[in-house]
Amino acid sequence: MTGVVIAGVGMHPFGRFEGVTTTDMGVHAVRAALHEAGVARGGFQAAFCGTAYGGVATGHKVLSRLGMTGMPIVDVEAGCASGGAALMLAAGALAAGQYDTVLVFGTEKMPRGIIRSSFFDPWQEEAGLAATPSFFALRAQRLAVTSGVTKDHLAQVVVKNRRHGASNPDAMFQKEITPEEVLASRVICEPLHLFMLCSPNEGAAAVVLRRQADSPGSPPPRSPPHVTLAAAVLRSHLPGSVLSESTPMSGLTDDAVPSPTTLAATAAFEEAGLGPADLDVVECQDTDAARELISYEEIGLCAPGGSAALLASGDTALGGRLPVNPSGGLLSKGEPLGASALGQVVELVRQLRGQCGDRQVDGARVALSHTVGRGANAGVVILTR
Amino acid sequence: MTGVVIAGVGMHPFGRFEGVTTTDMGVHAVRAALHEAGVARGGFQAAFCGTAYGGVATGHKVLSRLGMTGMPIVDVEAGCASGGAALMLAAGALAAGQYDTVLVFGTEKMPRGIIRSSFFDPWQEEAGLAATPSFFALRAQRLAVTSGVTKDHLAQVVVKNRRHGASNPDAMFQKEITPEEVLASRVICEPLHLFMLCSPNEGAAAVVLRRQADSPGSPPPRSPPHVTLAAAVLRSHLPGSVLSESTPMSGLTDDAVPSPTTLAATAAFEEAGLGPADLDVVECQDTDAARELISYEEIGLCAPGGSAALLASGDTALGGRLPVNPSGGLLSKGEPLGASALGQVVELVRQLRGQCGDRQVDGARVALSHTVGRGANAGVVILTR
Amino acid sequence: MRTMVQPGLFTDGEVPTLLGSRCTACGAHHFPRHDTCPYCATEDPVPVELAGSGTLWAWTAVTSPPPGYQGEIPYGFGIVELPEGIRIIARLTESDPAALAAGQPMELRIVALHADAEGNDVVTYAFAPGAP
Amino acid sequence: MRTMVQPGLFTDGEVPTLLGSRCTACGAHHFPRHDTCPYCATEDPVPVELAGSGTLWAWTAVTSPPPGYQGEIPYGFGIVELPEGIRIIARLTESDPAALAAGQPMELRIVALHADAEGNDVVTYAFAPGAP
Ligand SMILES: [Zn+2]
Ligand SMILES: [Zn+2]
Repeated sequence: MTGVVIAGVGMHPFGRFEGVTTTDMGVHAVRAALHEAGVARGGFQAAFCGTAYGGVATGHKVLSRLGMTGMPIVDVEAGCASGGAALMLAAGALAAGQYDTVLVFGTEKMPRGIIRSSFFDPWQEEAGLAATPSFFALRAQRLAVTSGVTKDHLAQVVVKNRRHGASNPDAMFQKEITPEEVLASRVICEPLHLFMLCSPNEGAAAVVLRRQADSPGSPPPRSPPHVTLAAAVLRSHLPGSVLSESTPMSGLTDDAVPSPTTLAATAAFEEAGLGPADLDVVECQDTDAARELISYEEIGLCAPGGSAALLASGDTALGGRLPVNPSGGLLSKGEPLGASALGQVVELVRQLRGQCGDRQVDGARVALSHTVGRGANAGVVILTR
Repeated sequence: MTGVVIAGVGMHPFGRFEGVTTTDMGVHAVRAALHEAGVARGGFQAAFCGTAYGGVATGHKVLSRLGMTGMPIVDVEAGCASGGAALMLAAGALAAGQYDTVLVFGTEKMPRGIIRSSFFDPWQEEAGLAATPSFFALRAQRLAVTSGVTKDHLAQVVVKNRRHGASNPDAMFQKEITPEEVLASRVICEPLHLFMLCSPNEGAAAVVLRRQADSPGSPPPRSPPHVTLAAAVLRSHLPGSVLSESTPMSGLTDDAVPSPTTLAATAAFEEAGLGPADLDVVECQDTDAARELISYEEIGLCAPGGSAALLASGDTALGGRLPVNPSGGLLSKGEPLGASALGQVVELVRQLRGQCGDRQVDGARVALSHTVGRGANAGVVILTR
Repeated sequence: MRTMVQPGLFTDGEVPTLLGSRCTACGAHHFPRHDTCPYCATEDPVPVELAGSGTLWAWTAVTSPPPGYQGEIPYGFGIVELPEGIRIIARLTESDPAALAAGQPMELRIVALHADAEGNDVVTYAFAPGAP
Repeated sequence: MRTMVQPGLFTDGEVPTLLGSRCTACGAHHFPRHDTCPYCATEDPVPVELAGSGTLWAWTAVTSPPPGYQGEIPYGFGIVELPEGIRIIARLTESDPAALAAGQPMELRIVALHADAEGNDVVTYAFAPGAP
């Protein structure tokens, strides 16, 4: 346990917003989170901002607009796990007693079109090896071999998440989709069709963290049920897997190397004193449909090889034993890199408070958020109430 | 006191290095720091990488090359203070007991030519208001009013730092310069001439930090005198000054608002239980010659208005009472954003160990490093032996 | 035709003005307009038109084109203090630093930067030496 | 004339090879060459030429040009397992996923990507279906 509680959350919807700046979205989310936490100017002592494309001083611009600067403001980049990294740093500083209250937020406007990542060397681009969705496709194809995942399973992930997202006002796509529609969308890289991939987009999310010792004995009037940060862990990759998010040009035939997600999840469960069986609701990285299934196995929601069966059982759909991505996931929300991990945390805090309406997971008490991206970085956050 | 010691430092020279990548330079500096600390694979539990232009996963690329991944790796951007921010985060995590040993490094290849900062809005660029050196020039002009700083004083800062840098093998310019040469270089923005501005360039620096409790009772055989991290503080700006590094479009006529540097220095002195009078050697931000003089006043090396007199006294030159920028400063070294703050720390650690040869400050026991840049962020680090 | 470099910064009439705001809580003035006061975080500043004249507080000249700038060089660059108690970063019409002096009166002007793709003059605010 | 997309990755002779390295401490093979073993951090891997044939482990086709790519589409993209115990990310000469099968023999080829500004063929490594 980290001894840290969630004092407030806020969000700017994910989507495409012409004329709205990265700063505008951050201000919107931060203002909402501070308001919910009852925190005004001077009420927090440090701020961590996750962003990948926001540019110089992204966090400062947001806090300058709000008239709240002077404290340390750190901009953190850890790919898809940027928000998770920011949360981990904030939680650590609170646990160290450096601060009593800390603001964590992420804000992002992803460039339109195919995104050119500085990750790859020029020769990799020239040789056609900087083909990001192809790596996802290769992972999906291997999942067919190791776990019996078919195209129908991949379509089913999209159908499930889009059904969840249909009742999320913060999602980009709030409309259900049929398996036939998914499979009729064009093939990007076999076996992945267009609708099996999430859309890079725009959005912001914010969380106010407070040291438990400094929390009032009873929650303030406006405050919903207390949500505790049980763990916030970031891990990078170990070498070995040719399909690791670290995107190496080669790997070993040894398949026993744990993924960054497994490293982070294992450490997070240990920090929280909990295990996969304790979870009531999960938000996990679903950059593409196969990635959600890989996450099931890497987090330990099922045994290795069991992801297709877990999906088929209906357990991970709303109404099932362990709903995954009740927010609709990235497949419904889209993915603004710096904000996506904190968007998951916002959703889970609202789930634990029972504020999610049609997509509420009844009686949820233990929640896990998972992001992983190029680097590699994997972030796992466990929340309880 | 932070309870953290410097276990090892390493550096890749600052300059322009065709064909050498950001990763190459980072590997060079990190390898040297780990070697000095006697730390091998598995010997540190987290890594913080400062970079502004390195792109996605800069830290991961360096550690992947070294075969040292798996732990949290966080890339931090805080402009000129990126390295200071990384140090602050690392020190906080060590103090919290999260880790025993942490690697902090910065690596950077600044783009050539005029650097287009994402900080400014498009209309500011179009209107000619994104003129970075002009802001420096306005600060320099005000310094003439408040502190009697003349062009001769500005030239003298350059002469001093270039004299210091002449014996620094890691500096870009290792050649003395005369006041006449400085004043003969072309005017960029009155009163600043070309040679009064530092050059954006390339380089890397690395520091291994260790919790004191976990340090061996006596230093290991290879280890030089113990250097302790007495404080590592980051602060952002408060609104008010139109000439703040936060680069606002307007400010107040109220001049009493403390600068981010003053906020950070005050907090650092408090954390260290020390004051300006205790300092033996300082490395401070000298993006331009005037910035060094402003730093004197903001850090408290002299009273407000006293910087020209302090410079003229010779106290801040090597051999004086309180040498400032014995490394040659950014005016000799150039400025690779993500590495510059840690480059200062490397210099000061070597000064405290007595390893600096011709530019050694005799008997130095207390050292301060200062960086400040757009955002605004100011980082102040105090080291003792 | 004339087009503003950015709407909402200034008016382009016979007597131009800068569009600022004033905090009803702490009284501070802002430019450009803010929806939250940067000095006290109060969320309801009111829009105001700022004084069209002030005094020169600091100045220099830009001698090579900064990123994204397509207009002529050199041009003046400085800070003008307005009677509302604020200092404004602005272009100056005078590009010779030696021709300017601390505290001298300055007046707001709207000046052309360059022509855009449709041939319109893109205009922005600037300060010019004014009547004493 | 032919020019390599990047020197140091492969040889472009009659029998092409991939240029890798082998760690003398843990025995792992690397591609491209490393000066430090990513698996055990030992600093003295030795250069080796990797086997020119292997078996197909995973594959797909790229149907729209990724960033920075100027060659033809579609093209095959996959992973080939070499007898040294490593798996290599590579272009495949076969761009129809249905024409490939898990475990099938693959052989190294050097293939043209596009012509550069001087009219040279820029070439890179790829794997083609091989003799069984
Ligand atoms: Zn106010
Ligand atoms: Zn090895």
